[in-house]
Amino acid sequence: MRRSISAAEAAAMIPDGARLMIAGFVAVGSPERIIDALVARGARDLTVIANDTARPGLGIGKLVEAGCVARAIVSHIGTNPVTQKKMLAGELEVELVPQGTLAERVRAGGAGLGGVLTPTGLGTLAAEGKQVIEVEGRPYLLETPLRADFALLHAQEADHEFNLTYRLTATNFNPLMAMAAECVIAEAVETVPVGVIPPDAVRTPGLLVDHLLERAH
Amino acid sequence: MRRSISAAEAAAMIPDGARLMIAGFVAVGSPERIIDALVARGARDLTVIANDTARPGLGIGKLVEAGCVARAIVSHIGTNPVTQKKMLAGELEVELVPQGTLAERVRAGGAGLGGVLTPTGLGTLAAEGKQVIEVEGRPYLLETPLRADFALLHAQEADHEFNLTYRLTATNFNPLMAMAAECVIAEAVETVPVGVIPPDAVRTPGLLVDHLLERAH
Amino acid sequence: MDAREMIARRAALELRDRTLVNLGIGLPTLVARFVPHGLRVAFQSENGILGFGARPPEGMEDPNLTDAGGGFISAEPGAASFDSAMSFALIRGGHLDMTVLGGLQVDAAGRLANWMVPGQLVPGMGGAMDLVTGARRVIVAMQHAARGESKIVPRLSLPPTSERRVSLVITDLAVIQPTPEGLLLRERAPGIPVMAIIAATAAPLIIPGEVPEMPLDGPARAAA
Amino acid sequence: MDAREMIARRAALELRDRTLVNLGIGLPTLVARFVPHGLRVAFQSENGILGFGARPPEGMEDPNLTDAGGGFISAEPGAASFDSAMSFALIRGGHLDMTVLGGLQVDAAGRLANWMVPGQLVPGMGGAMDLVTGARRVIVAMQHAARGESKIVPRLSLPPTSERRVSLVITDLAVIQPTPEGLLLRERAPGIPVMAIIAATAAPLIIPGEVPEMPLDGPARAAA
Repeated sequence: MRRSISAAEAAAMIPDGARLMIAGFVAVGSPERIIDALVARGARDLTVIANDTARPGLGIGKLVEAGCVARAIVSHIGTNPVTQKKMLAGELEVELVPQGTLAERVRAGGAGLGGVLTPTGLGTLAAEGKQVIEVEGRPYLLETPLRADFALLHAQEADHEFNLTYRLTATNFNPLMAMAAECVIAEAVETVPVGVIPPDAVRTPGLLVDHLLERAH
Repeated sequence: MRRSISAAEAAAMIPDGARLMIAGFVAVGSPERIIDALVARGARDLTVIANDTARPGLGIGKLVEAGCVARAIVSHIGTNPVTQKKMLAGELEVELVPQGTLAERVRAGGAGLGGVLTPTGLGTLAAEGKQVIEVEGRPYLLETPLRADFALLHAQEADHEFNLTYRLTATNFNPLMAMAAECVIAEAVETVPVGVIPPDAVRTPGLLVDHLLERAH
Repeated sequence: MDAREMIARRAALELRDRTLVNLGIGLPTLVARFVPHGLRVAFQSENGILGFGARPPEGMEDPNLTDAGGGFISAEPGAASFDSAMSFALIRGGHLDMTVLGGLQVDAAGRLANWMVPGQLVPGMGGAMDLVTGARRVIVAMQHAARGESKIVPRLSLPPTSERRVSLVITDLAVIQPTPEGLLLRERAPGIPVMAIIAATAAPLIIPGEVPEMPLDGPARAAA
Repeated sequence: MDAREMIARRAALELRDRTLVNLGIGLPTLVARFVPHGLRVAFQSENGILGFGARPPEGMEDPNLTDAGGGFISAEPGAASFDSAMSFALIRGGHLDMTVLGGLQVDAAGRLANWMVPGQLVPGMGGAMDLVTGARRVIVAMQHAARGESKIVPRLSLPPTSERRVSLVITDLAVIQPTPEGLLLRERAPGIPVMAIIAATAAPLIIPGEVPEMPLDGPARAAA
């Protein structure tokens, strides 16, 4: 059986300037407790790779409001006017990536692939500065892999060896990001004994998870 | 509720010369009933994309022995001496692909990606005739997507809308191939009502499955 | 019937039985209310579900089950959930029959702009670029004009979402099919004369001999 | 102790706690029998499981649970199963701490050949190319010679499995570490003099001042 850590311990591991992948889709499937601890410790200069920046007061939105984030690599910021304001004011650098491309870039980072060839983004601003590769007569954008120092995950169940499951649309980027970071920190709704999650239901093998947050009080 | 078909009906849909993806790993997770029906109808000139050709008398091995297969795109033929003999005799063309590359090529075919960039195979015979692409200073082989006319799958459960689950190591190429063919035909160990398989347990959504074999007698 | 409902009703007639469909946020979401009777359509939400249903009654919401806008949804029996890579493998791999998206502009080449207004509004493309590039059919459902200006223009002034030509544009005035030759006027809204559509459209239109009124209720639904 | 067991025992000392390890078919499979006491190692099989265990008793086999050679296995509590794409994402993405593979040849550059003998034996590479390219550490476990010929050669005459330099070669005579400067003789089998290893090796070896006998039982196991 492995030992869990507190949210504050997790936040203390993550230095200012770190590059984080944070799972979630408009905060659904985001690790709110780790995020709260990062805000509480006053983290600064973070690069956040995520689907979106959620809403003010919610998920990654809390990090943005608290001024923890210097750079965001995301597909969408339309749900968070604070992000838009900070971006236009030059306080926050935003790199917009098509959502499917973002998913594949994270997957490529975790799977050891050199990149992704996709038709998405050809002929748009998303193609700027990128290589176009022809395969069997058709052009594709070469999109490079993404990796991070930390992946912050929200699971439904974690067993005592940190095998994880996710629930419904809270799954989103969680299993992909679990593969693509040097250090993986997860929080889970439930903690269960080993064996409660059958092998076919494990979505992230516990060996990929470095730290699990202790049960919420 | 959708209607199932017989194995013979499935085999009749698959014309001589067709390009098939057949799931399974040394026949574990292979659709034996569809294979038997193809042998029974005397199919000819098939191209088979699969992990391996199993063993004589087992899975894809039966198709090889019966002379149904003209070409195999596989990662391994070491378990089947008949395949090796036919290959050396020039009766069967074999294209060998590294197993992980095969998996990614099938995935790329199903996911609409233009190909896969992998370090696997660089500096080996697997690199022959292939483009090398440099990404961030490191070389990768460009491996092209694979698609097929038919994917033949073996599932554990199929519900009445053809949602599929797979069991343990019988999963292997099944969910990948389900995405990468024009027509997807599955056989399942169990047939269950809609709703018995919860959304998080569905591995292949029923909308991707064109035909399901009727229950085995 | 207000303009938004009319557009949604017409778009719903493009739905086909046993297909996978993605509806964008806003107006396109309304399409789900007008599925012709007898059709079994599976709606996909790009955040990771196929076969979702309407918002559940208050008190029955699942915080782990939302649409791409973060709103609560339910799941139909037989629904499937998956991660973001699978969700976009479905979209980009040609498994999605149709997407209905809102638009800021469509041009004479049939290209759509719907993800940013430089210097003003930069929500980001979200899944729109993948949807427009990958769905088998792309339906744009939008008002014909915004602030008195035609949204159907000779050439996009806003950044394109994809270089692909969309399949159909449905507005409160007309149904327009982009073709290699240009924008073909297929249908007009009830009571709207062809000349009014031409006048309200900044891009040139190809006008066939007959331009019928757009149907708003398919035969299947009428039979219900 | 026969040569195969000795090689497997020595290879097992390379295992680390709480890591993911893939064992090739044949000799490498034996390594699982000699896991040092107290180490928790998860064995992966590339056909799609992590945390597998020994063959179950007769009558308890699961036809859906086999290793990459098609043989029946069991699963340890906490095992996880997955599809082939995930299996190789683990291998290629750097999540696999170590692979132990058999070899036909290793050359002075530390390159491994283990998947074909042109014109004679073409089993195919299976997962070997991915494993050698992707695992953090690649251990080759093989006999030092075959039919009287050294398998450690100046330059591969057989097609390479990867251009990557392997981490360690363990044979019935020696433990050899390929380095940028050449093959470094690290350990010798019990009772085998250095000169005998040099004589049995076709490739040049770098011989350090001291070449200890290979340990065959780690301290952890001895304490058990």
